[in-house]
Amino acid sequence: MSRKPSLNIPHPPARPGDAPDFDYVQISAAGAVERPEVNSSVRSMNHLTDDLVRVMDDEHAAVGPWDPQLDAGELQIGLRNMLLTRLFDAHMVRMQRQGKISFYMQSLGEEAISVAQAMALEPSDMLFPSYRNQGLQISRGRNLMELMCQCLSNTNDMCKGRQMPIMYHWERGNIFSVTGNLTVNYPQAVGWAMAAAIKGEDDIAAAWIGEGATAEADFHHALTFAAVYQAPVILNVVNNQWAISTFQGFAGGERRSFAARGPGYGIASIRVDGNDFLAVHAVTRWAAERARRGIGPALIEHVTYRAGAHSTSDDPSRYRPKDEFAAWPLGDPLQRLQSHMIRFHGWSEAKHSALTEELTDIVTGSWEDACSYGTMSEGPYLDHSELFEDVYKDMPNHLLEQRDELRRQLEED
Amino acid sequence: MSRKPSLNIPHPPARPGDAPDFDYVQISAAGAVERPEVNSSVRSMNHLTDDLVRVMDDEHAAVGPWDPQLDAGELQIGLRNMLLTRLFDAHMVRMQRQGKISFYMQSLGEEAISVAQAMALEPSDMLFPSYRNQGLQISRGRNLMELMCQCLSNTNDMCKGRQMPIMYHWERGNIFSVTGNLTVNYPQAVGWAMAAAIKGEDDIAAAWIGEGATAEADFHHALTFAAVYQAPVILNVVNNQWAISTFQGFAGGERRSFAARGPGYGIASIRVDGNDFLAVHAVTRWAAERARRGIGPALIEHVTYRAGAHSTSDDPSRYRPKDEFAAWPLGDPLQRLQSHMIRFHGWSEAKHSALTEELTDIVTGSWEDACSYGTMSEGPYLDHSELFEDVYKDMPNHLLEQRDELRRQLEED
Amino acid sequence: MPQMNMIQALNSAMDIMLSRDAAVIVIGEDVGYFGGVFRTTDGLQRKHGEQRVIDAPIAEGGIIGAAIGMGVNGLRPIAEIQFADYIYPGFDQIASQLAKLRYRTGGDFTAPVTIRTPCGGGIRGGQTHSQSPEGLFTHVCGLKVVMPSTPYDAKGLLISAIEDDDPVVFFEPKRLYNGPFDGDADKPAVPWSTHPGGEVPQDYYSLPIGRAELVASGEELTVLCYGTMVHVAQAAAERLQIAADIIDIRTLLPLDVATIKQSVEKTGRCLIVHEATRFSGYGAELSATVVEECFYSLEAPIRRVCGFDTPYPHAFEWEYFPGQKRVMAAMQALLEEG
Amino acid sequence: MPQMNMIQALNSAMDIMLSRDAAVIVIGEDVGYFGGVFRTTDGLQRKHGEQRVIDAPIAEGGIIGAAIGMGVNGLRPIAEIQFADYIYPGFDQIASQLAKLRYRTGGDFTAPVTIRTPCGGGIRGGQTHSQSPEGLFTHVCGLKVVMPSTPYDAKGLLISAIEDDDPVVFFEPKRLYNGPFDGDADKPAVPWSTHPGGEVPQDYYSLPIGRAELVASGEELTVLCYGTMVHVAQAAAERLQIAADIIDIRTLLPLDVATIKQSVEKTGRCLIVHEATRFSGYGAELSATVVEECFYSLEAPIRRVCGFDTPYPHAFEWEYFPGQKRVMAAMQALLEEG
Ligand SMILES: Cc1ncc(C[n+]2csc(CCOP(=O)(O)OP(=O)(O)O)c2C)c(N)n1
Ligand SMILES: Cc1ncc(C[n+]2csc(CCOP(=O)(O)OP(=O)(O)O)c2C)c(N)n1
Ligand SMILES: [Mg+2]
Ligand SMILES: [Mg+2]
Repeated sequence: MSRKPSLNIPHPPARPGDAPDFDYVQISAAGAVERPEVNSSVRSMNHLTDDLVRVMDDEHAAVGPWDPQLDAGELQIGLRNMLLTRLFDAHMVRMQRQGKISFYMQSLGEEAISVAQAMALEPSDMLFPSYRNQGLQISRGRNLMELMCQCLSNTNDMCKGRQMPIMYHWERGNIFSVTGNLTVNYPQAVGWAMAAAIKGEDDIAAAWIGEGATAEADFHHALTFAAVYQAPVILNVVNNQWAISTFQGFAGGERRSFAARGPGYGIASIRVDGNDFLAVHAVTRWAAERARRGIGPALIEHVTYRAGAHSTSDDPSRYRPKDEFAAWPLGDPLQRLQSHMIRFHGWSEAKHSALTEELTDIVTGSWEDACSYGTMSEGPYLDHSELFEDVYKDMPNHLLEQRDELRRQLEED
Repeated sequence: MSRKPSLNIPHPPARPGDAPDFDYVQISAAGAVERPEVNSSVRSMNHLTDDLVRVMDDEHAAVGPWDPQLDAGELQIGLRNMLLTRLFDAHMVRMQRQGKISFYMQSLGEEAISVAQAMALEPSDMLFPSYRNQGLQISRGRNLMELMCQCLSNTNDMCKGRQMPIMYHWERGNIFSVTGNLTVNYPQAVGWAMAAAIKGEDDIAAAWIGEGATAEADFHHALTFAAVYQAPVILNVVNNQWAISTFQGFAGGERRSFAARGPGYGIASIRVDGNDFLAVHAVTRWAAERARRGIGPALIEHVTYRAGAHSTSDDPSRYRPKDEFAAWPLGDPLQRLQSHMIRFHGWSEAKHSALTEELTDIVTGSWEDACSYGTMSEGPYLDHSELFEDVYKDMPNHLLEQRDELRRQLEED
Repeated sequence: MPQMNMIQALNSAMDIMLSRDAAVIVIGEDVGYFGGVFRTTDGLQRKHGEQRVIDAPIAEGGIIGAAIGMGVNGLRPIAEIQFADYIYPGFDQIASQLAKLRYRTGGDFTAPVTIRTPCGGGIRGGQTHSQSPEGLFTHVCGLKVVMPSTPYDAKGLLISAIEDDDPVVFFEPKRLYNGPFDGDADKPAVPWSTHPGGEVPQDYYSLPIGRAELVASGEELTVLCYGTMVHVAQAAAERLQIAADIIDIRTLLPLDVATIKQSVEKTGRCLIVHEATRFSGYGAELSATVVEECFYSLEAPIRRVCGFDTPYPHAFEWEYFPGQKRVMAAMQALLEEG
Repeated sequence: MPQMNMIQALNSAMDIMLSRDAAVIVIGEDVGYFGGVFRTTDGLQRKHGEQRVIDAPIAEGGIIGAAIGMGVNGLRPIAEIQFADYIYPGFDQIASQLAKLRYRTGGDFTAPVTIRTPCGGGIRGGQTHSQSPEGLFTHVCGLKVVMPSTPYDAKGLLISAIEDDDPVVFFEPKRLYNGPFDGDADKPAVPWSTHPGGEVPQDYYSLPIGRAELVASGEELTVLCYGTMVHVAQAAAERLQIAADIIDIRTLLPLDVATIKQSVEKTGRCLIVHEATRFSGYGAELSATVVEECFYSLEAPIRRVCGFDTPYPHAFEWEYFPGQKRVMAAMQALLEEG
């Protein structure tokens, strides 16, 4: 025996006070990774779980086989939705600090993932988001005011006051409900896709979780069921390096990428630069075509960085260097797309400023509209009987009694 | 869209009435698979999850780098324990048919796995068996009579009448308790190994499940924890092609081996001919050395065939051809080792018959001894108060009362 | 009227619903080609196809999770958990997801999943094939919980469960699959053809969820029970010649309080019987409800006869099982009290 | 005597046990470097090392499963589940494995695991950060279930739980972490330094598991409660000037029946209060026990004030929470009845 046994404990490369160090992130050159035909065998694309699909190079040019060849109009939509997501987030974080909402989770630095993926999928595809995918809602054209009403738990809240902020859903928009329980949406998305296949419909499903959440049982359930039934589903892992205070090594990222989990099940799996709008779009379109044509499910790992706190309840300065995001080798997804568009698609700083102004107005206007449906401190308020609705389709006797009990009590007040 | 979507449903190659067909089983030639150094990188041994480590060739010779070079004495111990396991199983199945025990599960055709692995591990290594690993008990020298007493739930039952037959454990022999719940032992074994590492001890843990059980959550939990903490553990998957009535394709074996699940976590993984005593021994010794030296955990898939019914409650003729075992390309593990020993180690049919006779006597003698501690129809019986012991270390009031209630009731009778 | 045992009745319910509604599918371990380890789904895959009667990987959490997604996509899945003892790996998907989906989405998303699972002891299954975990599920709001005691009820209630737009956990007392077991294991087994509950219409019918049934009626005592214990309680009352209201709760959640109240107000004495362990079991809720609703009618304490608070032991199965003797003793004690 | 809030008291208990017994380890999500999302394990990794205060992958089932294996190998793991709402993925390992290991092995194998988990509402956590699932665990024989209501009890009971050779599920009412919350959310928060239960010895001490505590005493009424509700019930009784026995159950399983019996026999009236949903909640077991033990002393029905049978709703938190008003109304009704 060479050494006394001890537990291996993963360590992030830098803690508060240390200089950020992202040497561990394996990065391929833009354009360097080959793009297999969608019907290629899973065995032939193992390398895609180590490589990193990237399209935009250091000069902001789109290069290589994964360039999705989007036109300027499409890019502007993407940029607009990313920017709107960021402004929306910033506003909501401010509102939380001011005590106007109880809680918030921003997606700062990860906007490209939701926005590019929503664009690359069909509107009838069903999305099973995590709590950091507000960009999906925004890209599918959700009225911001409705999201804000949810965060306010007011009379226009689609959740009828029953959920914490950000636990949105959008039935008509084909976006499933966010839940506080990690990873549970994964097998649900697979089941949804199985049902599509059973019914002979060619809609596909997509689901999102964080890299930390891959450790949960439902990750394995989802991959197993997707593989066995070849369900038309895209399973996304957003590897933003952190799960609250724990570094991605605690989910098993120290030795292997998260994409690497897929091939062992026979699932096509790709690691992509999550801050490269074009790469995310291309990879998603590839996986969607694969799933839709019945060739099989796909697992996509998006390599990105959680630029903000985990939530408004979190203080990341306790566990990581303050300036990590600035050192993040894959940059800021919004700036990168902006630079690309300025150089190649007639975008400009001036247009960007104008857009920022326009979107800021939309955000603040939406907030005002939302508040007209009620805030935490001022009504109108939801009727208390909403507390008892929707536990069941029809209210059973014991809930009728409890509702009446509460009503009597409130009338006494 | 080329076709109307539909669910992929795995199909076994043959159903009752069909000719057996094992073309799907990927087999390497004996001696053909390279043996990496134990401290090789996991990445360098990916091929071991597709290849099949085999040592005994068609002429019963031990060939290639995985030959464990066991001497004749060791081989005789192995043969003896395999044969004893088979005779024990056969006896117990008969006893179940005669109504002497309520239930039984045999390991027919899979004896090499438990026996070779027990021999390749240290006695202080902790084993977390499934319900088809009686060979572990036998190889560690367990008195058969004690196993039989468990199956009889009699006064000498180590489980004190509380468990169905075959749910053995052996504390002094470092064999953990078999449980009816699939896969739960997997993270427990990892936790045991983590504790060994924390304490600075160099014992390792090993656990066994069937290929069907890999679909359970605890498979993923175990692999994740083993990978993150680099726990000194060997995780065995016994792929005997069937999980009750479902073919291994329903656990995800249609596209990938079960060993292939490991490398995605960064875990060294090997596929081995589970009916080749020498190969199983060699692979286990390799994995044990790796784990014990702190290099990392290992996953071993043993390719074998469940030659008997799932349990005495099962009737496999409903779902698979009756003659599949005869067509199984990896043969009978006992016959193969016997042939090897006859050809190379001075073993003979005569010696084998004598051994069979000796062991048969041991089995029947043990059964008689076991019955002296009580049978289902004749006492002595366990005291009824055992029903209430060991729920807690000390019996709380409500159980004391329930015990007294039962006692009063039985006294009235 | 055709005779069916409980397995045939359940099979018939699924067969009819698979035929009537293209959205109905069945998924579970060994339910497809093989027809289930208890043969409850026998023949259904042959008749309705592999896309609708689906063998599953051995992952109860995955089965429930996938069933929820199917439900969201318009199907009406019947998920079988092979033994109730193995439902726990699916507990999170059931309690956190299935039960709360309608509520948390303001009614926008729902998953009308039926979970069928065999429960209870009496088949020498030991602690991992004998459990009665129904009480746990009755503490999860958003679920409905059902347990039939006859083939007739099993078919009618299972059809209702499948048609119900809320999730239903449907427990099948496996000791009743083949006959109306009254707790006496020494007696030769009795087939369902000897029992009126074994007369089961061939065609579609449904029974309301939320309604208990008075299976025997009398003035002296009320017995609240369900599943196997209905037959044990009836046998005990007959042996003692007690005139008892025996109420088969049938649907544990929502609970039919009115039927219970009416009876206890009449008899003033109440015995609760279930096979599940006693502490914090469903009997506790029944007792609490009776005290709240009928306190002034009670002439004696409410008594519970339940499984002991230990795992289900293989060798002591009949000591553990709350059989006729324990029920009779409690009945007698109750009648003498107060 | 030093003042501690409940977080500090729990931290002190773990710190002391890590120091006294090399077999004690802590494992859970974010418990190590960060010190826990509620900071309950703050500083423990720095002091006791990474091999003993261990950050875990986000897999509650894996955490419990690994803890069981560690327990079998001679350690005494304290496993933290970040919120009780997230304990369900570990339910199978808890109910099927941890609780039954000693029994099924005839005492040969045991795993002395303590599972700590914050429960309860009142912090705007909505339905996935507010649940009180303790009742479920009290229906699992082989477990012990504890919930303290003060820092003093929290430390003494957690030390006992860690030392206990049986598995203990230890619920921490998170609304009490920083102060003795009496249900009135409009009032400014009160720190533990204002409450005698905030006086906590620096050193080792333990409190017996299986013993309830009479926290106020009176002749008119018995209130059975635990966790946050102890403070709500006390405030309600004070506001109504009712002379009530207020019993803090503290250890839900095993239950201290003697203390309850003594009180209800004296008062003849019993109110049960908990934050968990009512149907099949732990209050049902309390009610059933009281009826069985004290029937002839009861002058009025037993009443329960509990969380409504709905998920915990974000916007209606204070309508949902069983606060002083609902408790007072029930107290008054009970005193007028019978
Ligand atoms: C089942 C469950 N366990 C624990 C938590 C608490 N929790 C919420 S978010 C989180 C970290 C998740 O990290 P990751 O999956 O990487 O997603 P990210 O927040 O980085 O987007 C944890 C532990 C939870 N919500 N659900
Ligand atoms: C959690 C759980 N689910 C279901 C079962 C029922 N069951 C017992 S054995 C078995 C098949 C297991 O097959 P496999 O893992 O391949 O092992 P083998 O029997 O082939 O050795 C099933 C489904 C169980 N025991 N536990
Ligand atoms: Mg993350
Ligand atoms: Mg198998």
